[in-house]
Amino acid sequence: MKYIQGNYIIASKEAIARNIYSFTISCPEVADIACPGQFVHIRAKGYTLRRPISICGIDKTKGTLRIVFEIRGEGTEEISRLNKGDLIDMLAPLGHGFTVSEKFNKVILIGGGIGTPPMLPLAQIFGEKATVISGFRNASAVILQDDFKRTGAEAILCTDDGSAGIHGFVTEPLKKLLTEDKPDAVYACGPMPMLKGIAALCRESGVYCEISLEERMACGIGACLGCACRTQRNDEEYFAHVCKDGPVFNAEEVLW
Amino acid sequence: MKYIQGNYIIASKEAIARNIYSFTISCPEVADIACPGQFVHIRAKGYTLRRPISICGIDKTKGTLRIVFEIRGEGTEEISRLNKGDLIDMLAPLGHGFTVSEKFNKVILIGGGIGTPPMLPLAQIFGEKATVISGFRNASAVILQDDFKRTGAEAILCTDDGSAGIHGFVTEPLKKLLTEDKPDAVYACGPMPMLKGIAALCRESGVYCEISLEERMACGIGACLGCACRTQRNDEEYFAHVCKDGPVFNAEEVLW
Amino acid sequence: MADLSVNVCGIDFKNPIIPASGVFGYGREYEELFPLNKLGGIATKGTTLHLRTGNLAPRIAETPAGMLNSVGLQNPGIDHFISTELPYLLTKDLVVLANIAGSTPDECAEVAAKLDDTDVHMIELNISCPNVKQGGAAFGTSCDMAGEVTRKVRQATKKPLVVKLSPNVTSIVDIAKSVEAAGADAVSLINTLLGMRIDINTRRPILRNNVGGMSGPAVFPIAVRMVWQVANAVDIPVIGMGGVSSGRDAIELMMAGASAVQVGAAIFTDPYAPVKIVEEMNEFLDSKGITSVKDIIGTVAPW
Amino acid sequence: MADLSVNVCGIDFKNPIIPASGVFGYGREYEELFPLNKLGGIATKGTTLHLRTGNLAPRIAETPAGMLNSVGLQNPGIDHFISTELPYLLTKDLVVLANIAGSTPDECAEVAAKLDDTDVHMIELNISCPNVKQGGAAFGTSCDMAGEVTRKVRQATKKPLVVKLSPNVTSIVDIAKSVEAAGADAVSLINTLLGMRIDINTRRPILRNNVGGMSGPAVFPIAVRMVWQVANAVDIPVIGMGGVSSGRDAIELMMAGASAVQVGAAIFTDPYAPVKIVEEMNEFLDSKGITSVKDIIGTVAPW
Ligand SMILES: Cc1cc2nc3c(=O)[nH]c(=O)nc-3n(C[C@H](O)[C@H](O)[C@H](O)COP(=O)(O)OP(=O)(O)OC[C@H]3O[C@@H](n4cnc5c(N)ncnc54)[C@H](O)[C@@H]3O)c2cc1C
Ligand SMILES: Cc1cc2nc3c(=O)[nH]c(=O)nc-3n(C[C@H](O)[C@H](O)[C@H](O)COP(=O)(O)OP(=O)(O)OC[C@H]3O[C@@H](n4cnc5c(N)ncnc54)[C@H](O)[C@@H]3O)c2cc1C
Ligand SMILES: Cc1cc2nc3c(=O)[nH]c(=O)nc-3n(C[C@H](O)[C@H](O)[C@H](O)COP(=O)(O)O)c2cc1C
Ligand SMILES: Cc1cc2nc3c(=O)[nH]c(=O)nc-3n(C[C@H](O)[C@H](O)[C@H](O)COP(=O)(O)O)c2cc1C
Ligand code: FES
Ligand code: FES
Repeated sequence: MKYIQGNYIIASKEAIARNIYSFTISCPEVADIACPGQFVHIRAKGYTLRRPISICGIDKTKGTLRIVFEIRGEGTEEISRLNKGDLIDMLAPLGHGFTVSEKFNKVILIGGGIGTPPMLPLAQIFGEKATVISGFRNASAVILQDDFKRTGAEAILCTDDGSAGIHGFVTEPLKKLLTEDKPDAVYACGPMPMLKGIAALCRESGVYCEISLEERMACGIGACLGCACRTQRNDEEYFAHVCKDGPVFNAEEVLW
Repeated sequence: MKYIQGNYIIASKEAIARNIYSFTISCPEVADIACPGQFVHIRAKGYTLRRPISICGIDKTKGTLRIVFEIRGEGTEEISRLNKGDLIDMLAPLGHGFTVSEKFNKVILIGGGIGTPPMLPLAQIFGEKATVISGFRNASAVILQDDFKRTGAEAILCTDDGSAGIHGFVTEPLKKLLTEDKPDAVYACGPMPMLKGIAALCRESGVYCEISLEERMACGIGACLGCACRTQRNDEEYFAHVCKDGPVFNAEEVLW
Repeated sequence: MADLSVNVCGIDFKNPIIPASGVFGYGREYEELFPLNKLGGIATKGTTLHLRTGNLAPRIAETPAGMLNSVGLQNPGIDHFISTELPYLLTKDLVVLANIAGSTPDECAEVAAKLDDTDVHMIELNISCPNVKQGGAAFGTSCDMAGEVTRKVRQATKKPLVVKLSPNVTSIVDIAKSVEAAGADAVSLINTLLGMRIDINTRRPILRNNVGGMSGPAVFPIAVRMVWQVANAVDIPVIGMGGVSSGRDAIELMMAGASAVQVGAAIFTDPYAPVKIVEEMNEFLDSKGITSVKDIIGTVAPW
Repeated sequence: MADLSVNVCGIDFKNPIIPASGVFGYGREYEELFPLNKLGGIATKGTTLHLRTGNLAPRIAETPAGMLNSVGLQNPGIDHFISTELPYLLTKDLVVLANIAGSTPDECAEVAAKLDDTDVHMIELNISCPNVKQGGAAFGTSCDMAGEVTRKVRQATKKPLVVKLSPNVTSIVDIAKSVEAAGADAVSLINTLLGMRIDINTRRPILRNNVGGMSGPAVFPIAVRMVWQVANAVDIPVIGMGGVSSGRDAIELMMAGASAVQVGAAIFTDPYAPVKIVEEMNEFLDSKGITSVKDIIGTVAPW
């Protein structure tokens, strides 16, 4: 494991939906070692705790990372005030990312709402081998669909109210895919009930499933034991930590 | 008494010495009612308490106030980051200013260091009737001398180390003036030892003297009783408040 | 527009927001900015039997997200309050809580007795001022003393009696129970936490009194915890305060168990804070479809 | 370059800055960022006789200029510490304070006895953890219990014994005196203040444990006050902490009476905080021409 703290230049900033921003950050030394599923821990001026945000893009050639985040409270609002050219204070890359195997010939990536961004680096790796199912509240919350399509992956869009794509939850298309054309792995990030549903479906079908979890964090690197997550390994209950052992976990290990 | 809280546009900003800034603020409703010796109470983003800063210029026609302040700590540093066009949050005008009498034909205005700014509005009123004595640590801390000269007042400059103007304290030229050509009033603002010395000299010479005091403040308007100052009125000791009864006091009333 | 009215021991407040004692004087200074009738009530500056000059300056220091004060109960005495300040405030259409203090239980009782003949709505007995040598915190940090002074004041007045508690204690619940048993109609909390700052250049404490009372947003989590603990332990209403600076904070404190909320240091940052807090509370309630603020009191669901 | 070394009950520290227990694990994670030998010492994660899983999540909440935690002493147990973590740390050229805790005085003594056979430099006995049901704060809020647990641990070890005090008490001075009388070689303070936050949308406490310990800049003035009071009341050294986030804060706490300074929550904001604090202290001392940091300890001149 290796991570760095530094102040990096924001190379570009874009508002991609209401209250949702995309930053591209120039940080070659971080981009160099970052993997899909990891996150960055961002300092918001005036706040004691950093904010964890998933990595949504890694460009090792340009030396940039991309993050996409929603304003949820005061800290993300403060971060959203940063502009192109400003410095952003990050501790990164952090955590244990997704397991990417060359043997996987067909994978399903599932993102719910602001859980969608960490799926993009996976889509970039798997390309046509991936089917991306994204779910959002409604059409105005939809993000990243063009980005997913550009990777060559198939992109299935759902909204809770049917205002865009399929009317309903991401678990519906997933059920279909699991029966029709069993994938090698499912990767998911989003709200807990969604992840729980996905984990149950994968377990039933005997498909390997990795999920990315959220928890309130302090240190972000495994020192403070703040971000506990009940898991089991070898039949023993074990309090893992989302920042270090996760955020990505084998769905089978998580005690819900 | 009347004061207003509002967000006002900074019409101009200038660095006039190392760590010393001059702001001109567009606030017609405040300028309209402001008097020399009063102060404004400025909110610094991220800080609980406002910062009191003297009024250094009142332009009722243009509807502007001028303030000149030094970075002394975190709050003034934060305020110094504001730029032309930004909004500044002020509660103003506050306090009891200088007594200006048309009968006064000769007055002496004395400013020590960052106590010099509140003397400028008085110089503007008294013009040629005023002699301004300003004292600074050294040449690089000298401010506002051209402004004073433009008012028609005579400007005497002292520095502690002799690097500009007269070598020595403001009390030396004052002593001379008090004996040579007794003024009707002396007005002063600056560090406590200086004010104490001036008050003693004026008392000896029987010259009316007003001084502007500083104290740590919370409300700025006389409600919290935070900014106490021991004074006596009619031979009775009385805890006055710098923000409401002052900042300008009759030197005879202050119990040092 | 949600119904913001609350009732605390029989007294109706048009809304739950009350400037806290000591930050708002007797209301006159802030009246330059907004009409007092926008507020649910006012807790007046702590008043004693006789005039007090208070502590020497500096009395104010800043702290991270907060401040210290060591005013030391400067006030013109209860007779002046009754003759000059109270009649004026009583014309202003808001609940007047007369905050009182004293060096001995008897002195507190004497002040309360004087108020008993007036039209003041409530008495808030401060047994928790950290800035005076006698009385003050000494009353508020011992169950016996807290009970005794409450009992004496109780006997001196039929007015609704709110006892204001100190957070500088091992168990605020024990103190609350003891003043409840001694006849308090309500408790208010928290007063300030004892703190200190030093000027490292002069090596002098910033406050002339060396130590002072800490308040402001920094103390809010402690206020929430104490309000929650006390509200669950006593049967009388709790008036909450400590670090409230937004409508959301006020809602949080009410969910923790406060029937009304006082606002202190936030007023120094933004003099309109109490008025804005009322508006923000209303917005929150409307956005959630809650018709009366009374419906949120004490509704936190602990794990 | 000022002399930054200090000596606390016979142990030499190359500088006075020590990451506080619980924020720095056993040092490995932060070692990715800087060598541990830049620090004066390390206070290791509170360790108990047996492995503990700690409380359910969420364990962290943010507060104005601070935070709450309710980790609840998750740790791998003292045997793991002694076999795996301690030997590694002892190669790192810094003072190791083993922070220990237990549900009963005997359990604390047993942990201390195990450490007595190791090369650990000091034992920091935590009698003030607000996040566990047994022991913890219950020890630290009663003079008798604090004395008893200190006495038992004292008998179990010859190592320099630092007892860590709770700020959630009416008189921290009384507790400090009682652990001094029971044989503590030093006291460290403050642990966290008990606080609470509520999510007003869900009406649930943010922490799964409902309440948690508050730390960070918000508590700094309380730490300064308590360190000052305790340093003036006991003859043993005081290790200060609570909200320190800059070299100026560390200097202030030392002027108040601390012989060394621990840094907690500030590390979450800036992982380099302890290293920067050492540098800033040196700059301050140099700018004032003070040749040794020892010369500022307890030098505040009260009014
Ligand atoms: C590993 C990980 C990856 C994440 N990736 C993304 C992402 O790519 N895009 C995105 O928009 N959001 C992401 N989140 C959620 C994001 O961290 C929170 O929305 C954010 O911390 C909220 O901060 P705030 O200041 O807006 O809210 P506030 O409520 O003001 O925050 C208060 C405190 O609670 C914490 N907090 C609040 N909500 C959450 C949450 N859901 N998860 C963790 N901590 C929380 C904050 O970090 C802060 O410490 C991620 C969270 C984790 C743990
Ligand atoms: C009536 C009045 C008029 C003033 N006029 C001017 C002026 O025209 N130009 C100028 O540069 N300065 C002026 N000052 C001083 C100015 O208020 C302080 O320098 C400023 O408050 C320091 O804030 P800070 O954040 O830089 O320092 P910090 O030390 O970080 O401030 C901490 C706290 O202490 C208070 N404080 C610190 N020093 C002083 C002080 N000397 N007086 C009052 N409060 C203080 C701050 O307001 C704040 O509450 C005036 C003060 C008063 C009372
Ligand atoms: C300047 C100042 C003066 C105060 N004076 C009194 C007082 O006279 N009587 C009293 O009961 N509380 C007094 N308090 C305490 C407040 O009423 C309140 O309990 C405390 O400040 C916590 O609320 P806050 O964090 O909103 O400020 C005073 C507080 C401040 C800041
Ligand atoms: C996440 C976290 C975990 C902590 N765990 C412990 C612990 O195990 N043992 C202990 O004595 N103190 C523990 N503390 C308290 C700190 O050591 C310190 O006393 C307190 O945080 C005050 O310092 P600060 O304001 O610099 O954080 C913990 C604090 C935090 C924030
Ligand atoms: S946030 Fe500190 S261990 Fe995960
Ligand atoms: S600052 Fe409140 S009375 Fe002067």
